[in-house]
Amino acid sequence: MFRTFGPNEFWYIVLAVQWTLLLSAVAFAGGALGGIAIALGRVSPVKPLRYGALAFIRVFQGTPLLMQLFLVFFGLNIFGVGINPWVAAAVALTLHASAYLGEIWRGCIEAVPSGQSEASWALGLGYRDRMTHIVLPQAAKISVAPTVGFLVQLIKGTSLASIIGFVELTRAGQIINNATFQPLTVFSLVAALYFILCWPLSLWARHLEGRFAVATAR
Amino acid sequence: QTPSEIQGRGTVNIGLLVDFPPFGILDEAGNPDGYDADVARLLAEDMGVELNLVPVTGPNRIPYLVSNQVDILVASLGITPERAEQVDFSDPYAGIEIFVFGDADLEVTGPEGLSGQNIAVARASTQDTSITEIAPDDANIQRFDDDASAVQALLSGQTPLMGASNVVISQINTMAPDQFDTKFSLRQQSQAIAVRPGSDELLAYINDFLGRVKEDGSLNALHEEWVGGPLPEFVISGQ
Amino acid sequence: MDYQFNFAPVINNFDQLIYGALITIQLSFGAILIGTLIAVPCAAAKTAGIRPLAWLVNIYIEVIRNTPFLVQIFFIYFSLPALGIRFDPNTAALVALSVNVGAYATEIVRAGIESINRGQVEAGKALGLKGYQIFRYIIFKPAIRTIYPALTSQFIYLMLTSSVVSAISATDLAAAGNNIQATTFAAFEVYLVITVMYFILSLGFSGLFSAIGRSAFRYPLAR
Amino acid sequence: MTTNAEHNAGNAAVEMVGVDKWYGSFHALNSIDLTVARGEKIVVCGPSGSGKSTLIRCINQLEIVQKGTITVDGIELTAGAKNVEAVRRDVGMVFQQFNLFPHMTVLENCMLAPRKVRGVTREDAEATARKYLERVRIPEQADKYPAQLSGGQQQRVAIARALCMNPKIMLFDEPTSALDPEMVNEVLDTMIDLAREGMTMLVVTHEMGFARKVADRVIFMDKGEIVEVGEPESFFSNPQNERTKTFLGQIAH
Amino acid sequence: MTTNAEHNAGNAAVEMVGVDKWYGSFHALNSIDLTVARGEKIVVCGPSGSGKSTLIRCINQLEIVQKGTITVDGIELTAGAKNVEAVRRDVGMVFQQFNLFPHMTVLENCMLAPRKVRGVTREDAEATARKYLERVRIPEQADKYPAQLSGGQQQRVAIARALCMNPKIMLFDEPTSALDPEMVNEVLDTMIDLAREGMTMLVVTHEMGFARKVADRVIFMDKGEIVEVGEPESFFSNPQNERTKTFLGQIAH
Ligand SMILES: Nc1ncnc2c1ncn2[C@@H]1O[C@H](COP(=O)(O)OP(=O)(O)OP(=O)(O)O)[C@@H](O)[C@H]1O
Ligand SMILES: Nc1ncnc2c1ncn2[C@@H]1O[C@H](COP(=O)(O)OP(=O)(O)OP(=O)(O)O)[C@@H](O)[C@H]1O
Ligand SMILES: [Mg+2]
Ligand SMILES: [Mg+2]
Repeated sequence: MFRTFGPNEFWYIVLAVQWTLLLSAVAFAGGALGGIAIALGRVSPVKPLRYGALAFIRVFQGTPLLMQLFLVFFGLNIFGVGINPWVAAAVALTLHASAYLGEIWRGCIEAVPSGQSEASWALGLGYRDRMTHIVLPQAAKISVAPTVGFLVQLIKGTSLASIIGFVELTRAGQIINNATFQPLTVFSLVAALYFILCWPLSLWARHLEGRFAVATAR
Repeated sequence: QTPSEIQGRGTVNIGLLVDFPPFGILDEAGNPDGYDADVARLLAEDMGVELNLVPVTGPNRIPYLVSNQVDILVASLGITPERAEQVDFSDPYAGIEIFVFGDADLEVTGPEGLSGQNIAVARASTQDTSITEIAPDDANIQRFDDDASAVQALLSGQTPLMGASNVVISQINTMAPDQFDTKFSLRQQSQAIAVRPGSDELLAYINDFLGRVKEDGSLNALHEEWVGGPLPEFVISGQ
Repeated sequence: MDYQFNFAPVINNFDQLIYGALITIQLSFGAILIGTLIAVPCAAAKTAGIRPLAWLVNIYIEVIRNTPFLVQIFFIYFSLPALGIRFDPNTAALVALSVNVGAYATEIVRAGIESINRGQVEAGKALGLKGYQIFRYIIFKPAIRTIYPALTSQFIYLMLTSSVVSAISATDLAAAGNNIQATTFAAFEVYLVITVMYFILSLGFSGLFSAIGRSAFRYPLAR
Repeated sequence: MTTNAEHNAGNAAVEMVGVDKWYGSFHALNSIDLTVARGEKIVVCGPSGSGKSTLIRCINQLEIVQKGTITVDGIELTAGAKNVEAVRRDVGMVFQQFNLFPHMTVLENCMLAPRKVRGVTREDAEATARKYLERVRIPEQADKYPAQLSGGQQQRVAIARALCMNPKIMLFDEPTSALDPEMVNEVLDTMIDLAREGMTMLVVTHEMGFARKVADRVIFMDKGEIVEVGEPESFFSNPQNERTKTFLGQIAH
Repeated sequence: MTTNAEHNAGNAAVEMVGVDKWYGSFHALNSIDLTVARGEKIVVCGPSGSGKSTLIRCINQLEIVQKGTITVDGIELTAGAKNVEAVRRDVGMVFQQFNLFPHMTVLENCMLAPRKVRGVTREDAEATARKYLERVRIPEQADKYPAQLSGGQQQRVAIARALCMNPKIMLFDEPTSALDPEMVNEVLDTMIDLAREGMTMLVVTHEMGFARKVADRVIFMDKGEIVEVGEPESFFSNPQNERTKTFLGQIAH
């Protein structure tokens, strides 16, 4: 049953990147929707919304992603959805991403000068118009760099889905390692693949940050 | 759950491990394979339904079953009283004997020899429970998420000993001949197919199926193919 | 929802959870300490622009920050023995956590150093202080103060990350939970309690850090 | 020229009665009474922190007062949120920092509120916007972004943007003090034009030349109170209050 | 009073010969020759960007020059790192932005360098620090933190801190220009005291009153060059150079 590490094993690991990417994409899409809701809640004039959003952030930033994965994984069962690593990983990562993106985007919304909101009020614009036409477009610009930065964290976070049995990059590495017993090769390859995914994003985020700093310095 | 229900649906969902060679593995194309997979195929064929193999892991296989994600587990599940409270077991379809296994130059002949040693086991496996029972207080049992990690710990020299089945042992011996040897036997473990509690009709069907395939030698053929030997006597006679 | 909650297994094994939590605390504080000891000189080397050193520090930071912790810890525990480097699980966990937090903290501390007004350095030079004295007596404390919030949230994040080390059989809080879960099958209940325990730990950490911050940085800031 | 006594509430553009405003424990406005007639131009001056901005920001409820009543164009402001929106539609405001929307062109800046608040069609909004950009003498800048304009041009866009809502009253909070000296006059000229056309205006400014030229009344504030009110002639040449005298002495240099 | 010609290198506190300094391609100091006698007080003035700060920062090597020699108290600066440290110990500097260490009390600010650089004991360092805090007339502030002091008090601490190293020469770079007007005099008075005691001083300042009172010579710089040097009397009343004239005209308002 033992195999040596050959091209098949190599490609098995490399192709698992697609699952890491897919999971990251799903989590990011879900996190973006959740994050915008959380961010708007945090800056909402309605007190219960503010506190609700704050509590959400506190809980999800105050507990390990791994535990969130386990809880969702085994908790889905209780709500009769059944245990499915795909659903569990997607839900847990979405909640996780919502909390972090929500907090990041709240900062960006608050970074839009208050004069912009005042001008909108003075023109008689309501909450919706002020947010959609004035505040959010400007916050979006500021948010690109930290959002890309968070994407790196999210991609790395998907590795934890391996612990609940989801076969993505890390899990693929484990499976091959269990069959070949060449951990140095296997985990070097896995680490290298993550690095190839994440590093360009990190560089891009830093580049955007620098450009933004220049733009605001003027 | 009854056989007719499953037959009405036309598909049976069977959970199995994919990281437990040679019982459950992934073939080169990444599909489940191994002894368990072949037994599952045999069973599905017998029932006349489509087979849907669902990969599960050691820690989550029982939750999978009880939460209706799979109908049947053919997942190298060893029969234990604790598990019997959660699931209903069929007659044995496979069996392993588990040993303390490790570095050839280490002299260990019984539980007292574990004193002061690191022993790798898969968390909550039969090895884990039996070693935990017999090991002296100062033995250090290191629990990993799966068997493979424990083997890895032994091979990488992180622990000198591990709890392992005869199957795993024979594989390690082909990998690294003469480096390790068997220290002492812990217990014989029969593995059974599991269904949700109360699925008596289904269980009866499976037992009948097992009786037939044991009788006609097809189960033994699979065992020869995958594990490299005939079905152990305690499996054939075990009820 | 016909699920019967059963917290008895958790309550019966609570001593294991407490023991695991203590290991988590030890691992976290150990890693914070070692990570800081890594970060400060690395950040100093980077800001001082000492060429080959700054390069090495950069490689270290980029590799750690762009690979998952889980892969790092597998690498350290399973792969390093092939090179003759061998740690027991808890030590491996400590090493991995320290190396990990060291990389993040380096970037944070560097930002702190760079935030210090050049005038402070010049005043130190003008008084005849040497390079390392300027760093030690003039830059260090104000730099740490500016980045203290970022640094401490990184530390809390580290504590939460440490839940992954059970994968190499370290005996932290998550491992204690996994063990109880694996024998009692009360998975949801076990993880719920553990999650609450982690939450309490993170509240405790943040309370502790802000108390330390208050007593360490008593000097007033310019208006 | 009119004096305070002549204004009655009926045709008043703004009426403030017994208005008090606190920020926490800080008393920012202290029992303010003020009536502004339709078409009247008022200049507000006073030392920094005296409450000038607070005063005019209360008129369109950018600040909420704790005591007293404010009536704008016959609508009682303190009576509810509906009224606040109604009033904001009718009161234009120009800020010291312009507060143009940087991600929209000049034209889009001017068209946004009419379309979203008044529901005007795109064509009508554009026609109105172009008309007012003409009026502030920068029709050719319509498709530029704010960052591409000089400070004086930006402030004129801000004025045009407010005018596009057809306001009955215009508020100006130090509209020229963030401008380089050479641009101050182009903005003041625009405001003078506006005053000539009969717009009701409240202007916080220290441009005394402007005050002399267009103000019906000059209001001097200090420590949250209206200390002195007068017609510009007498206000500048013969201030009554000690604080006014010191202040005028300082800014006259 | 002395003139430039009378100073010879032997007893000079500072001697700069043919000093040139570039920032990249920007020529910040252009063949500067300057000799400062022991005990002499020099005031440096000139328009912004003319190189005043650069000039005095070269004296304690906060800026490194590309050409020429600088000798301070007989020590040739450009000859090596050891010399730089020796010189910095003997040259005190006071910055426009004070640059006090915010995390140390006033006393600790004053004690740091004597203890770490000169190896003085804690007790001696404290005694010296208290002596100089007395001298700059803020002994009672010893245990406060910089952020708790007014600008004038902070600058006096900065002077005391420099004095605690017993420097032979004091450099001041616009020591009063970051201060509120009411605090300027308290700092100037401290500097006048110091001048009376015979300290060698180079002061970049536009406080012409101070220059008249204490300067032996006033140096006017423009575009990196020393354009005019003179005794204060003649320098102010009868400047020779055109640029000096314009400049004095501007700051005299
Ligand atoms: N949001 C706020 N919170 C607390 N205090 C405030 C707030 N806004 C203004 N103040 C205080 O209220 C007082 C009046 O402020 P206001 O802005 O009306 O003064 P001003 O006359 O416009 O001064 P300036 O000429 O500087 O613009 C000031 O002392 C200010 O500090
Ligand atoms: N680090 C630097 N890099 C590049 N150019 C510099 C640097 N420091 C100073 N300069 C330039 O050198 C010239 C002289 O600077 P310096 O600070 O000596 O002028 P200054 O006379 O002190 O002016 P100010 O009155 O504004 O302080 C200026 O034009 C400045 O822009
Ligand atoms: Mg104001
Ligand atoms: Mg200067």
